[in-house]
Amino acid sequence: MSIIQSFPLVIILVLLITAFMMPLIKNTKIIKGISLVSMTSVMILALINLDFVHKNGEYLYRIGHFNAPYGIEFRIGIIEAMMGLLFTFVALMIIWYSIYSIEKEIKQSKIGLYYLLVNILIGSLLGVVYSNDLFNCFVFIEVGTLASCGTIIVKDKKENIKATLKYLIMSCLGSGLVLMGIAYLYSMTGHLNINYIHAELVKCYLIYPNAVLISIVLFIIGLGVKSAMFPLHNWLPDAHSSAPSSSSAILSSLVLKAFVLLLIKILYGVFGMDILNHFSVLNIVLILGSLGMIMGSVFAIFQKNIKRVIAYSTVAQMGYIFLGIGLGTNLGVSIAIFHIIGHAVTKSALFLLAGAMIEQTGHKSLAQLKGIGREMPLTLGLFSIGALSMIGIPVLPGFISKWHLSLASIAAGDTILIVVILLSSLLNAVYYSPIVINGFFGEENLQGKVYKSKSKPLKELMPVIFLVISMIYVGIASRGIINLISLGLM
Amino acid sequence: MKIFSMIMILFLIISSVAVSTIKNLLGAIIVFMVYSLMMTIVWQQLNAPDLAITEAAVGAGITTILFVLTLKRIKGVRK
Amino acid sequence: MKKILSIGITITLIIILLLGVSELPKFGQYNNPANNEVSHYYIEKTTKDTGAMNIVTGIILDYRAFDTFVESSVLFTASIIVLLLLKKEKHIQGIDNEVTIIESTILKQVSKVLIPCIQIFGIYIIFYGHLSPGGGFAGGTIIGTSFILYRIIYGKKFTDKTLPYSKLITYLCGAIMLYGVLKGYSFITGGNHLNLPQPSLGTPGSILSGGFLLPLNILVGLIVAITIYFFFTLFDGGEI
Amino acid sequence: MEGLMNNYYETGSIILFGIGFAILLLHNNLIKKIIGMNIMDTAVFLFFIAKGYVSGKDAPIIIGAHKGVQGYINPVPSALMLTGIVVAVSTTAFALALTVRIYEGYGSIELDEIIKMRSD
Repeated sequence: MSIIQSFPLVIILVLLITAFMMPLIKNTKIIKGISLVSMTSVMILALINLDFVHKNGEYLYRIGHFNAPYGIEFRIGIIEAMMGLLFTFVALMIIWYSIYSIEKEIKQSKIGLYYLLVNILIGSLLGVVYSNDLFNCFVFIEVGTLASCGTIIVKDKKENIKATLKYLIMSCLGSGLVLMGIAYLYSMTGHLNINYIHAELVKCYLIYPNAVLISIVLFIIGLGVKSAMFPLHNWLPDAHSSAPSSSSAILSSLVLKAFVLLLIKILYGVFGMDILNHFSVLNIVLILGSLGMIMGSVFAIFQKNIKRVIAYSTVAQMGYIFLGIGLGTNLGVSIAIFHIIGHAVTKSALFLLAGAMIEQTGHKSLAQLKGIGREMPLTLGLFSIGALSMIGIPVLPGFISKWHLSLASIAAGDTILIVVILLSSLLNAVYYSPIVINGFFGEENLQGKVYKSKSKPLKELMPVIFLVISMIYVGIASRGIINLISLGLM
Repeated sequence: MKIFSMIMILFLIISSVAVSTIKNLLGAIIVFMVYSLMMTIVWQQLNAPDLAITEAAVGAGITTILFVLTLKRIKGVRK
Repeated sequence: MKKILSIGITITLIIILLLGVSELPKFGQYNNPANNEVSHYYIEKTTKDTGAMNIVTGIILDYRAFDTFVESSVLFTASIIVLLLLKKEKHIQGIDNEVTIIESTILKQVSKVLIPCIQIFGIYIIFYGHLSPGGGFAGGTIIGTSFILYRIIYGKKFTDKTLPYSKLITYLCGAIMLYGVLKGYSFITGGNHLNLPQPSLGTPGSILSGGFLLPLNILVGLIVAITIYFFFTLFDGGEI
Repeated sequence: MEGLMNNYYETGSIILFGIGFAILLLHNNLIKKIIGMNIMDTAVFLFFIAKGYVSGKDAPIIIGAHKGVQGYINPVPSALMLTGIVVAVSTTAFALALTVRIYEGYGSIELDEIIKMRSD
């Protein structure tokens, strides 16, 4: 038993206990320092853990003194370890960015509580990713939901409260459905541990065909609400666009992803391919995913507020992930997970940059942000790299996931999906390119704008630059990452 | 036992429908409290005393207090 | 129109879910899949493993203690968010806008007897949590309720002095941190199979038994009581 | 139909779940919505607890001598739902606090009116 095996648990404990410490400290600078230090140390732990898992293969880690079906356990495979690193890295960058700019969006007295909520949120998301026990996942989901609502509400404007209420109600609906699904599974198998449920379910799913099908659908809808699956996404644009920009970055790049990972874990870990094929429910996910890809982009075209455009783009990008899950092949799921990584890095950078633009100019609407390229050249430059990845330019991660998704859909025999993917890329280009083009070019846009007059200091943009660099790295190293993921899925 | 449980379940269903139909908010809250208390009895019937105690204290007690306070706050603003 | 739609949706949902229920194993049978080796293990071994006579307490504070730890952080998060939403800055001194003060000698005298009784009952439920029904959550709620009664009867000014906000939040954070540290120690030693010293289980059935169970129950009780009191004060005016 | 009569507790809890779902989804009043959420949660708890019940057995508390494995009901659902109740009350408190703030901001707790209002 190596001590490295306990690092996932240590990560969660460190995040939660530092969060509990924060209300006792009055000075906001110290709180920011604690938040940064805890997140950095946690990232290092996640990195060591990933290295360990890569060398020694996946393992189960029991929490407490009792083995699996009696106690709770974590299952740390390559994917989980990778996600641990991704989540902590992105969260660290976002916290680093927010340290300079959070005062402009949140009242001084609430900053301490904001960092507390962020720490709890990241801890709970990692709990959802690591845990191998369904009920434990549910409790972590609830903490995550409350904390993510909290990160929206700190801004304390009327529209935030409205958006949060919508989000909270939809989330509670989702949690209720998930809990009902767990209840069905428990009454059929008598277990809560994912491996044990799977072993029992394979034996008995023919005895309770309807109940199994209903529980699958309950999980898909319940987690679909939380991860903005297409027709259930209507809470997302309000919530993500009204939140402070560092919160929107966390919400859209990490929170949704944790729930999708849980859905993958439930579909492929609890039920397994045999049961899914027997009921052919994956088609629901596939159809909803492709609808989301197109409709999310279509909605995004008509938006006038830059943060709403990015928020609707999230709906479209979640569609890609659901498409990958819905294909039901090993390659499809690997690409879905790869897309989770690529999108997390890209979208957090985009939200932070949009936040920087809004902060410096005071304008939110696209019309007023024309010509921003002269005032904030570096910011818009970074933004356009992210936008290019979303549209799908080779080497960047967006292109790679689209390319492999097309390959996977050919392999699965659904060639029509290629049309959907192409159409969605085209629509992505329709709404991202005007932002970039109007920002950089066009004589009338640039009039009266002073070069670099509003640009942010370089040190405040450093975290975003790191995010963009890591995005390009994800694109370049895509082959290795995808191989690693499919190794982990085996 | 079976008949008694069924009557209790029927009561639960009726009170939940009543919550939905009653126009008066305070009335709905009181009916919900009654619902919680009946749920407590059902759980005691099902031999889950821990849960019954907690539900009586939390579900029927604290939740109702919070609802009533919220209602008071809302009426207070209107005045 | 909307009414018809709502009734339609409800009925469809109920029918779909009932289709699943009709297949599930019969209610109350001994050989249902839910009553498998896991539940048998708990029933057989809880007293030996954890020292608790109440099996449910043994499960929530030892076998599945991680759930309970996360659950306390749910409660903590909720109280922080409610604090964030409803806390108001203190009013300027001299302006007394208190409306809910009750000036009644009978009430005060009765409450002098009643409040300690409620608190003793709550403490009993917490301390006997591993032996009889109850435990930290129920007992903490009862103690929290006694604080609420105290505040209703003696008014805001008085309770602000005896139960000030800064003291309460210190206790809350301290309790939940101590909980995390105690349980984290037990999780990590258990998970890594380290043979570090563990508290002794004592004789099952006595109050001072069950290792961490009693201190954990007290901490949970403290957390719940303070959270409940916070909820009340914040909803009732928002000034702590 | 016979399956439903055998599982009358589960059937009842499913009906409650449906009613709670409808109240949560389709009522306009926020307080009613929150009550609906609570009803939905308690219905799921009832479902769980009913799954743990074994007729004729005792509550899972050892009083006096241990009665053996067959003497007690399944303690797992009780333990899980204890967690569930606390989660539910936390969510309720949060939602109610939001309701108070909504009322202070918009002067109404009817969701359709609030959505119609321009936010700024």
